[in-house]
Amino acid sequence: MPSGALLFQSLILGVLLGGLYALLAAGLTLYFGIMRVVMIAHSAFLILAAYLAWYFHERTGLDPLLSLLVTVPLFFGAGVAMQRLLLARLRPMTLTMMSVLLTFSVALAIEGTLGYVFTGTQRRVRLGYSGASLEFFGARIAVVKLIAFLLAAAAMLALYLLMKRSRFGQALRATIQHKDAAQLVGIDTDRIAGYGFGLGLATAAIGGTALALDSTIYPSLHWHWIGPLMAIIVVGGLGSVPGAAIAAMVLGVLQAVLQIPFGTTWAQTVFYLALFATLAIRPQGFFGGRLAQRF
Amino acid sequence: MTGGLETVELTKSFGGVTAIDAATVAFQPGKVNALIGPNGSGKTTFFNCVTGMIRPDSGRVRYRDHDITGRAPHRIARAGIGRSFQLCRVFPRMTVLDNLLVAVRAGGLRSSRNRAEMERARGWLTRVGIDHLEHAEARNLSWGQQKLLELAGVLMADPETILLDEPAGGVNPALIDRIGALVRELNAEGRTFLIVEHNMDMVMSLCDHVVVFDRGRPIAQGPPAAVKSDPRVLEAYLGV
Amino acid sequence: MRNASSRVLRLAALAVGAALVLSFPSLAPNPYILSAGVIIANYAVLSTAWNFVGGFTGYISLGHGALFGLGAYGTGLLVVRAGAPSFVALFAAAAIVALLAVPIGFAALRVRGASFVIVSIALVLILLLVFQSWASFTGGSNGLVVPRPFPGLLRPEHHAVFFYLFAVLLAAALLTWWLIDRSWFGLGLKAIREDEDKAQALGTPTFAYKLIVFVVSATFTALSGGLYALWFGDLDPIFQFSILTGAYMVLMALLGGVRHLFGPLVGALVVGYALEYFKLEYGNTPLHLVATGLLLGVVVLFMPDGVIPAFTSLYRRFFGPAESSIREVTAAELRAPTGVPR
Amino acid sequence: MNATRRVQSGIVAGAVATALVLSGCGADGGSDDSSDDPIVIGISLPLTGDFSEPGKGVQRGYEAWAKVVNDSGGLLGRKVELKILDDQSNADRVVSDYEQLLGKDSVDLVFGPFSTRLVVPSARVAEEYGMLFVEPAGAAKAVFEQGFKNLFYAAPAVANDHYNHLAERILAMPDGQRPKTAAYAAMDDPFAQGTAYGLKEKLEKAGIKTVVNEVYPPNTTDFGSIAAKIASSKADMVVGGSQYQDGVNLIVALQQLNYQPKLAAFSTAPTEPEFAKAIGNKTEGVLSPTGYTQDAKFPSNVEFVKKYTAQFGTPPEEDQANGYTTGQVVAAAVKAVGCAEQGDCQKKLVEWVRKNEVETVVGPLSWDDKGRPKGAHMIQQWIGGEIQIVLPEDVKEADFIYPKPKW
Repeated sequence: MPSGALLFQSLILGVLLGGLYALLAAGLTLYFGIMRVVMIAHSAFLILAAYLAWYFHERTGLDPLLSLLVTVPLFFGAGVAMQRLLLARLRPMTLTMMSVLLTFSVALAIEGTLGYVFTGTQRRVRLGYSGASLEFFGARIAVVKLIAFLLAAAAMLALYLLMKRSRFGQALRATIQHKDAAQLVGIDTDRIAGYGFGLGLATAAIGGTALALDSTIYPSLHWHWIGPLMAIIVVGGLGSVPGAAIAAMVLGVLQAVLQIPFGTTWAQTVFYLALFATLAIRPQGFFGGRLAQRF
Repeated sequence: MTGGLETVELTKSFGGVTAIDAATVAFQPGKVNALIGPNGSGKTTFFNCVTGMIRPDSGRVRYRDHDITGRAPHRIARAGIGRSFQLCRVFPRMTVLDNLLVAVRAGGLRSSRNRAEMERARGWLTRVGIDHLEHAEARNLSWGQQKLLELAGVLMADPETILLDEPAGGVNPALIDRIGALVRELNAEGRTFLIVEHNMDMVMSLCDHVVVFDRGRPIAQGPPAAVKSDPRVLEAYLGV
Repeated sequence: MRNASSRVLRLAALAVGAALVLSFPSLAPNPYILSAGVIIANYAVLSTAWNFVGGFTGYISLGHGALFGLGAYGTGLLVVRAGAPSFVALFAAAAIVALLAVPIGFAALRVRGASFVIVSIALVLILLLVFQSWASFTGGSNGLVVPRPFPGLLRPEHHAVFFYLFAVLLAAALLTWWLIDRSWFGLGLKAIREDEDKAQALGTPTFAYKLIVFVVSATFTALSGGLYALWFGDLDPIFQFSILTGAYMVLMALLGGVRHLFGPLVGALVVGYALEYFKLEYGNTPLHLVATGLLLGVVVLFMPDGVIPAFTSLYRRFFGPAESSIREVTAAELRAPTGVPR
Repeated sequence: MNATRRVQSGIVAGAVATALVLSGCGADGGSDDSSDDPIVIGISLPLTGDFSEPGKGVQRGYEAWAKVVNDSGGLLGRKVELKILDDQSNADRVVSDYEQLLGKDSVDLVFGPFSTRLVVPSARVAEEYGMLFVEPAGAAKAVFEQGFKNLFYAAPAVANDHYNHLAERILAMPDGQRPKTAAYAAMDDPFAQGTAYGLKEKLEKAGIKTVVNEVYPPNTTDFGSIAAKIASSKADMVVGGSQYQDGVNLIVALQQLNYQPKLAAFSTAPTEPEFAKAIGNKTEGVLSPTGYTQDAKFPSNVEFVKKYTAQFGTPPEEDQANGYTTGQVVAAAVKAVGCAEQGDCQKKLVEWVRKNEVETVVGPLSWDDKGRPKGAHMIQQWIGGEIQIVLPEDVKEADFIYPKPKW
């Protein structure tokens, strides 16, 4: 029987982790909403960003957070380019399937390149405040985890405002909900799709930096992330950003709590069980997202 | 002939938008029925509900006095309802002949190179007039040829009732006439038709019974002439 | 007449191919080449098995690595834990995997496209976790050692025997694929690949078809996995349940041409040889990942139909039969007033 | 249609043919062992992938050994030449690597790879080619339970015995101060688990209660929850069955939760040169078993440290030493038996190694019938920012500190 303190501690860890999951899942579900593309390379870019943050820190000795100034615009550009130069070329008929393979191949290429440049060695950013933590109602919150969480939260908020308030956001949501209709009212859906992709990769950049703060990274780490993320976006309802965010929080916390009785490895399976349950019971996902049924 | 295709209180909505709103319609068996209405009046959604492509939220679909609501599309097809798709759909990377053979009620590992069925298929190809393209891949056909191929495919399944979604969509006048003639012949052979069409000339010249849809529900039905002069129809179309 | 001559040629080519395959073990200059041959034969079976789903229905599965792993571990565990004779275990394991494939297929195939791929990948990842964590049964990360079926054999002989076993399995897979390809069932499957709604509207029971062919594919994959376990002897979750295995299957099938009987086989020969070559030349870098990635990307972007159609169309261009005439017809028709309706 | 088919089968036949031809070309005749050409030693190591760091360490050990041997005139008057392949930390590759080395390149001797995961499969290949197989890394119990006849582990002790000295020391404590509860966290890896569970068994027998017992997969990067469990259990001592980075992460996570045990022992990680920096120098009192120390007085070690440092600029660590030791063991056998090629010679080598004791940089080694070395590891402790040997008494550089100061 786990003590209340432990439960509380795990809850907090779960929330902190869930925040990061939420941000990344938001990006992943965004691509799908815009183009019906399952972006396998999302987590590979995440790791790439983490490596850049680490490398930046190693070289300059400055705080890895500063690397965001470079990576975010860089990744945005990469996203636009990727959508325009690669995904736009695929036949609409087989887009969903082929895009999976295409992004998969990108993921492999990134993993291989990282391994070639930085070797397979596990890396970790060394910060003065790595071990520091705050007292919070008897539980302890590591400073680095807190920063990572706040970073993710801020990014989510920014994304939300962008989608709800800006004209671009409206166009984006229109494209997601009904592409043809969007075109009819004069939205250049291709351009929007490109920017949407850039936006998705930007979230990967932020997530990667947050990840680098408090975690070890190695080239093949992205497989460790893509699974849970994909499960999250299905549970949340493919293409629904809020759905993904909610699912991420729920599953993140669930995982952290389940680790108490079952241990780390078994706890990870919660994502996949949720995935299979969703597809068996409610293929369109639990939190909105009408698209899933058809894709 | 009684008990053709009919719907009772059929309703389907996507998110907030109601595509079909408690539509109760009965089509005349053995006749050429038309389903017309302005864009977005729910015609295609109605088709999809009837043929099982989408499951309606409520209401019933009945065919020859059987309730077929929510049945799987292939079972509805086997019950004798064939359909074509808006912006015609064929199997692009299959030969014209195979496109037809798909519709044959046969499964298992026996060879699909069955003489009898192939002859039947050639028969339909000759009938629609693209028999010379037998071995071509469907994707190499022109738009018009694909329209004819799709029709031949539907016929290969030998349905009593045939739903055509915009058969005249985007084809040249000559071909429209050809299709019209074909429909009339087939109807004479006892097949019931339900046609969604924007080309009013075709509707008026071809159809015996017209149902007008607006905002997901029938607002008028009857013989072409009567419907044409119905004020509600004019309002729906012209928004007078 | 042209028909007859071509049949003769086809049979001749097949005979030559078969002869080459059968004589390979005796031609192989050393055990290493022989073992490489076994690996490539294994790839050939896997990609052909994958192609039952990928080629016919057009559903791209990245999760066949999981079925491969299940077949391997199933066989291994039946031998080690239940003391079953090696080849009884092999078929029993395949049967079990076939049964498991039903619920898996049910979850994966009910929804189209994206969700299918996601499930297929998730399958690999979850099985990896399970087989790692359930150490008491699977041996966890200590791995599972599968005893040799023929203890007496020296290593080279061991390789030769298994090369033939894989060859037999490959033949069986090809034969099955060929049977389905020419059957009514196969026609329905191809219709699903081309346009699932349309196929359904014409009366094809698409879900049942997809499920059946998925199970067939799973069975052959599992058999291949089982043979691999008996040949290789050491199973480790990390290497048995690897996404890469599935990726290689896809790459090989696509490269060769998914709509052709021998496509996956050709792909397996090319990719399998390329991997060995890469290992010999650039062994000490992860560049083989980059190469695999780039190759996959190129195939997807520029020849999604694979090399065989590429060659065939080339062949057609020179000795083109009737097809050309159609093109003219279409051209003529296209000039007639058309255009997408609104 | 027919055209298509004909082309297809044509292509297949062609492809098969080319594959055969190409593979044929791939084969170059093995070296015929005339006494003047070098003794080729085949090795596969994880130079990339999960085990690449220790893998490279072992590689340097091997290279250092080869240089030392060649500088002193080689073996049996023949130069030694290392043929090292990369297995990318992948079992399928490690097997085909040794397959290639033995079958294609027909090397004269083989050395083992790194990590238990890879040792077992490769040992079988060697076994089936009848080769002597001395390996620097397969320390886990499982390795010696496969019934290999030709396998020997070239280090003082198998994983489960690494903590023996520490166990004795703890059990020797008076009841008052002896820890009553212990928390264990081990990577799901045969070696790492072996070390932790070796100690666990002994302590449980003596009635020290296990309050946490966690296993985490090798790819784990987030240790928050495990640390939370350990911290909230308030165990008197924590034992980590770790490789390198996971150990660092676990310690950092524990520090984040401000957990202060009386005793903290981790395998491998604390002995790595990067360790102190990696955890922000909060290393005080951390314990770790090691099979090797640069300051050991064994004659061959003095030479090893000197020449290694000269060759690579830094003094050798445990991995390097294990590699070097492997070389020493095989060399001793070759010298004694007087031959080095595939075939019957290997049988003689195996015989010899089984019967004799070998002087190495980690001290005299001898093996039981399963190939297990009969020694134990020393215990090191971080004291004043330096890692020093504290157990066993007779070789200690500093006194064992207990209870452990805060980190």
